[in-house]
Amino acid sequence: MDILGLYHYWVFAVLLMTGFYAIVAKPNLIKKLIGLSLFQSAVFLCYITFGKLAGGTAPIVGKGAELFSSPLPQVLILTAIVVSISTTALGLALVLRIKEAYGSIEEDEIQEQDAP
Amino acid sequence: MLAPHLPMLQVVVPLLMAPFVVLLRPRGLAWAAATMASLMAFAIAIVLALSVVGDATLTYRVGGWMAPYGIELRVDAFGALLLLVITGASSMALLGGQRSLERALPPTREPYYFSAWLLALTGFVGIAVSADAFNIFVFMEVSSLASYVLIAGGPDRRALSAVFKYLIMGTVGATFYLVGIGLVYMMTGTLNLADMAGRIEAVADTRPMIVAAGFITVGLALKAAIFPLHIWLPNAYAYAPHVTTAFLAACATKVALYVLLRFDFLILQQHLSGHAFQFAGYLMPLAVLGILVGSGVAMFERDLKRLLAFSSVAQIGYMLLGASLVSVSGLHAAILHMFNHALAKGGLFLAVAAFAAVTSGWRLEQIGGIARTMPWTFAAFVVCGLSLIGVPGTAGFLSKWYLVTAALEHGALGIALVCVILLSSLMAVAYVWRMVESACFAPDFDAETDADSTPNRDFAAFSHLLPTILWIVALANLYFGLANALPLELAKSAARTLLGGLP
Amino acid sequence: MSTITLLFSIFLLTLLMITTMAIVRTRNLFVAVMLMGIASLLIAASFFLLDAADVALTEAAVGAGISTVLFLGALALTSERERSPSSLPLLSLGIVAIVALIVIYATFDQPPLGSPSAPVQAHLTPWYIESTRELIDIPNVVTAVLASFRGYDTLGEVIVVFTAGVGVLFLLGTGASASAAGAPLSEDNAGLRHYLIPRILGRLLIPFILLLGFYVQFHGEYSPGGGFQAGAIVAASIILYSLLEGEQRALLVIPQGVLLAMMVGGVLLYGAVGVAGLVLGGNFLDYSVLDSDPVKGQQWGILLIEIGIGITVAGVLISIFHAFASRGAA
Amino acid sequence: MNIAIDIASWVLLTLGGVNLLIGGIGVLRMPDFYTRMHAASLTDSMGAILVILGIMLQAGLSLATVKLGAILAFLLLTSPTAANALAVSALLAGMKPRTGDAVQRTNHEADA
Amino acid sequence: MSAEAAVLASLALPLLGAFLIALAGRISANIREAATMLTATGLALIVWSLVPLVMAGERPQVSVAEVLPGIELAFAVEPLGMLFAALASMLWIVNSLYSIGYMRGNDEANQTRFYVLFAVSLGTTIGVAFAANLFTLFLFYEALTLSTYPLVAHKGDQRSVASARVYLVVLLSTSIVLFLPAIIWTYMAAGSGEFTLGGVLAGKLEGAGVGLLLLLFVFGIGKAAVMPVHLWLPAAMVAPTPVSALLHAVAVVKAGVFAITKVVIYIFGVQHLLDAFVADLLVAAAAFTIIAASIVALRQENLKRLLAYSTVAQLSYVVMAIALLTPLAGIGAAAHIVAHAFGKITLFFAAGAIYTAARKTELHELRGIGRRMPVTMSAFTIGALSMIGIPPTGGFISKWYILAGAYQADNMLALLTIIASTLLNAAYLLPIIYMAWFAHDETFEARAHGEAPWPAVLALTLTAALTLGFFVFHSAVLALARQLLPGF
Repeated sequence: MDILGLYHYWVFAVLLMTGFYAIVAKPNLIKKLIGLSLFQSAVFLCYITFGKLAGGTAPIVGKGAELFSSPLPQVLILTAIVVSISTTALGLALVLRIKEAYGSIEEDEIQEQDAP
Repeated sequence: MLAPHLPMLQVVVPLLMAPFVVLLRPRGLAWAAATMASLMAFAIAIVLALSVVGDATLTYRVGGWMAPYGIELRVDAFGALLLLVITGASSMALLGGQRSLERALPPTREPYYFSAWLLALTGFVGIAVSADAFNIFVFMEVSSLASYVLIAGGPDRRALSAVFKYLIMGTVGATFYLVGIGLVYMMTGTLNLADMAGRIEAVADTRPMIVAAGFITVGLALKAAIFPLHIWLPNAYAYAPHVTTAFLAACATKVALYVLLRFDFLILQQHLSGHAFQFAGYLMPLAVLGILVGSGVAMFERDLKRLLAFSSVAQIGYMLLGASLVSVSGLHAAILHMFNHALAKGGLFLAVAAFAAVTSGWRLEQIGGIARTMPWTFAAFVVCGLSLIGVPGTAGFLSKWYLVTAALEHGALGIALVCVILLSSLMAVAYVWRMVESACFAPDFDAETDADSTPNRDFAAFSHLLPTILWIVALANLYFGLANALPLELAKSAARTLLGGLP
Repeated sequence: MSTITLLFSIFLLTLLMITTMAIVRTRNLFVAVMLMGIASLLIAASFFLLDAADVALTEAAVGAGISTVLFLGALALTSERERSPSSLPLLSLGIVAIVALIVIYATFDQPPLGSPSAPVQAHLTPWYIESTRELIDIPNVVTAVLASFRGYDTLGEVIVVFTAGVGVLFLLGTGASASAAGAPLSEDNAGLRHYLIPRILGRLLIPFILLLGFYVQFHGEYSPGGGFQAGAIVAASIILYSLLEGEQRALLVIPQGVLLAMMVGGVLLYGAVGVAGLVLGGNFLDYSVLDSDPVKGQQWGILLIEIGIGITVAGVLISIFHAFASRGAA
Repeated sequence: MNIAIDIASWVLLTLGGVNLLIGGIGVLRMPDFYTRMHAASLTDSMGAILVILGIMLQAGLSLATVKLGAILAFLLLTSPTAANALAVSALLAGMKPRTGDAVQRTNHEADA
Repeated sequence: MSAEAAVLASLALPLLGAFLIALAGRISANIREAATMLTATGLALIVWSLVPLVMAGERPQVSVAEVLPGIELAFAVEPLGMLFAALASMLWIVNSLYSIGYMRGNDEANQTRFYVLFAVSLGTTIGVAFAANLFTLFLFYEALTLSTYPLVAHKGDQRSVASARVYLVVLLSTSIVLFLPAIIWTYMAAGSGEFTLGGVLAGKLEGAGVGLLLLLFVFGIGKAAVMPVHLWLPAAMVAPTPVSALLHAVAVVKAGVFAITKVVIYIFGVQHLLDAFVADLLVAAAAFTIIAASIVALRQENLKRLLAYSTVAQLSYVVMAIALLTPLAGIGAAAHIVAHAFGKITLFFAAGAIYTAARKTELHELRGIGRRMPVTMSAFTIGALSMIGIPPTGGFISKWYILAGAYQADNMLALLTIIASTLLNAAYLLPIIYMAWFAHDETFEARAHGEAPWPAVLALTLTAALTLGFFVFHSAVLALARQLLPGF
């Protein structure tokens, strides 16, 4: 059971949870969005690690190399990256509107203003 | 000529209309185009539903590639029923909501709103039709982003903070789902649902599979607002524009529940030993808690829309309860309740949209005397309320009937479940009647005295389209209460396919 | 995977972990955004080491480039410092630790990194590589899978970008409406106009960046690249131009109407290619019917939809930037 | 013959590495903004040149060398400009460079 | 017109009438009243046209829609249903006449809504009468609750809304929590809820289950007002008198008792219950209700609440008679449904007339009212006598048969209860009659008042005549009741 082989997945786990912690614990809305994008980029790392083949090269045929890493996870992650950036862009637009409406982007201050 | 391409056209029609709608600047044109697209999608859904009756399933290979390699669409009974719910809710909400939307949105931003509406419709329909795990994730993101935009459209500033919370929890849920299918992909090597089901047996070590099942269930529970993870739902539905809530309340959470059931029953339960017991063990207490807490809070809620939102949490608990019985009759009840609840809740929120045109707000004391000023709308509101409670003769009653019969098959546990169901339908009677009573007998509420409400008693703004739509929904509630061959048949064959494994 | 590159990637990933911890801990949001740029670069590097060239390019262009610009744009309009401390840190730390342990617990049964026996390598990959050479005959398998085999995913994903664009324009209003379109070009305050050196150099560099963008766009079949990366690079160059020359002039170069047309046009182009496949007798998004020779048809299809993606992504990212920038000016 | 090239490239690479290291330490040690800027720009210019030349020697006459040349040209153009823009905006933002007399004056003010 | 068409017509007519009344209401009050009377008489004619057919032994059957596989919306006319429907439709005519007088007399608000809902309630009552299976019965049973709720909350003031809420909560909760599970249990155990002679559950449900299911049914059907679930009836007295008269004396309460009777005869089957010895539970519950309700009636000050508690007691007579499971008691139960209907509706009409004419509701105000309102008070007296069961009135017939039935089943508890309750009836009714006729009239000259408006008085006399008439011409009712016998 070579530790080195699984190291990538442990980094994935740590990254996932750092992002998740930022989302859960940090009241600042922008810090939450940063945590969210970290959370998603951890998943990208996990997918790409699936696709890696020992001794393989990037799946571009024709350069003489025979062993290729799997292209499928890479395609999925191309899509996921753009999904992540779209969500971040929308989140930031919301943060701007919240800043204009409430004058603050700290979650607890917003809740105070909302409490009836 | 188009028949074989119908599953694809179901998604392509709203998808290609959405960008087109953004360009339609003149007022009202965007709404017309969106409604036309939604009605076309509804027509396709009906044709699909009719062609699927009798355990047939339609498959479609996108791009012409074979199943596990390319992406495949699959419409079975369960999918067809959900398609009917989604497109129906969207068409009714759009048809009825023009006037109320015109008041809620600034004219320059109307095309964007309707484009987002069509994108949400595309997302939901895309999920219902797709048979590829990652494809479901992509369309789940499309529908989520679009519904954030729809909810944030309203004049109320509290909608913004509610949508932000929904965005965070929704994205976390979707990413959990992504991690789940990632682990399953790693162990089975495929993304196609049918292929995945076939290959799970061969997987020797079950640890990643159990963790994957955990991630998928938690992720989809977040999206489906199942009990402990439903915190985003009440605010998001309460402060959104009324028409958005009418649309999303009827189908947003059901789509996530649909994916959860398909994943769990078709793939995980068939091949992971003991998973059926795990699924029932974890989700049944959550369902029961969801029912009791949802109805309980709804009984004491002052804000009309938050009250209905909490009742949605309870109704989702019903569906989950039916599903967690892990029997054909249980599933049958859950799926049927998806259909009936969409009818009832969609009608109620449309009625709230009609009331809001005249009343100054939607707290209970603000809708006093509405029964006299708008008798027809109020009557439809009562009919939909009765269907929510499950009074016989309405659609809600049938799903309650099947749920109780399904529960009774489980002996002592069944009796307890029946008591929960009956207790919560009593609570439903309580909160529906609180609304009806304050609407009928509370003294006429004059807006001047209430500080923060905005008096907008402009009768002129009140179009006659909304009451007619409302009555169509109310009559549908009654019709499907007495003669509901189509949804019944679809739900039954859906339950059989889910438990019988992939055909 | 030779041990040296494995060690190097482990070094990179450890660095990454430290950077993310730093991001979460700092109270100054500006520092956090900068660190995010670094983290995204580290991830792009480790992607490259894991043989994912396309993804590395995208992560660099989109992750490091565009998202940093967006975050800075948002920070400019809100506060740079995080005021209140984290709420109930210990409880959330506990939950997070538990979930992390669960994930690590799951990793023990997983096939180790790069093992050839893993199902991922055995099941679909050989077919994709084989049929790309035979049916589509382009070197970059990733572009083939992205555009043709799983073209429907990519269509969905272009729709996600389009939704984000519609959403941001809906929430923040279009750039043009906010700043008075007709106002005379005020020379003094726009951009870094009185910074001589950056403007000169910018004027020199922007054409080359655009050239690189188009290269990546049209060379996607042969080397890593494609619609998304190209769109991001083109958007980066336009954003650089508007930073240097001021937002009004950038709007003059690409007015709001054109941006909207780009957003809508790209998606409709993609949809049109799909529908063309439908009309010509194949299934939706089946490119082999586009031309007499199916292989040529596939190549045509891929080329066209890559252009569609490029246009949409560029249009969306630039209009999002304008929406953020105009919010500041208004 | 290629041993000589290898040795040359190794020398260049190690020199470049050392340069980068010095730059890094410089950023940490320097007291205020402008001095740190100076240390950072050191790595950008000298360090980059040495490292890339070393790699070009390794790659020999091939397309990669041309690409490396383009990267080198790009780096040489952009990093000084970035440093300049950073410095000018810092000055505009009102950050005072810590000149010699400034040190006494701040002490003086502190006493006053 | 074939029998099946007549059954459907009798269901559709009231709803159509309601629509007509709503339209007529917009034009003018007189047309609306005319429309009500027209619908009432039309319904009575259709329903009565079925009587000879049923007397001849025909059982018209019609199925409307197949709601669930194996469960359909179906109607069948059998003797008890015929009896109940005929009674309700006939008394609706009289009640409409009375309401015209009462409504005009008290110039109540939004009368159109009142008449429309009245017609709808009657339609659902006919639906309950003709239901062919448990599902249809439950459907119309719930519809009856919902359509009578607005009638109870007619005045719209705080008090009526509060008591209407009690009315609704008790009825809806008992039906959802007890009646619905009982139905589902029956469908599960017997496979079908069709009303078949000899009982559906015979042989399919044994042991304690039968007793539990019977109790579920009895307490589930809140409308029969067996003791713990009777609270809604006094609360409903806040409604205008025509509502209390027809609905809470004839239609709604009888629907409850009628449902229990059908369940006992057609679901359990008399023979099956006899073997299971659970009927005694029912007798005990009914007996307790009779005694307790009569005692509470003694202490009542308000006239209408007194009549309400007397109704609770009288209803349990029918329940007890059925629970005795003997042929004579069965006939007695059917006769009592009719006798009590005539008697109680007369009493309520009288109470309403007194309220309209003199605005008096409390007993102590009724001193010497006989001299001022001779016709009303004489009708009141006839009604009271019928309640007690003194010969010239219909009440005597039904009590006689119930006593005979009790003797036939030699059930001592039943015998004692009937005798004791007769005494109690006399105790709380005779003082009112004595006070009305012989006590000194203390009302001041200024507030002298005569009789109530003529339509009310006319309706009063009609029902009083019917009470007396039933004593003489009870053969038709008994013939119908005898057709139930094969069930015993």
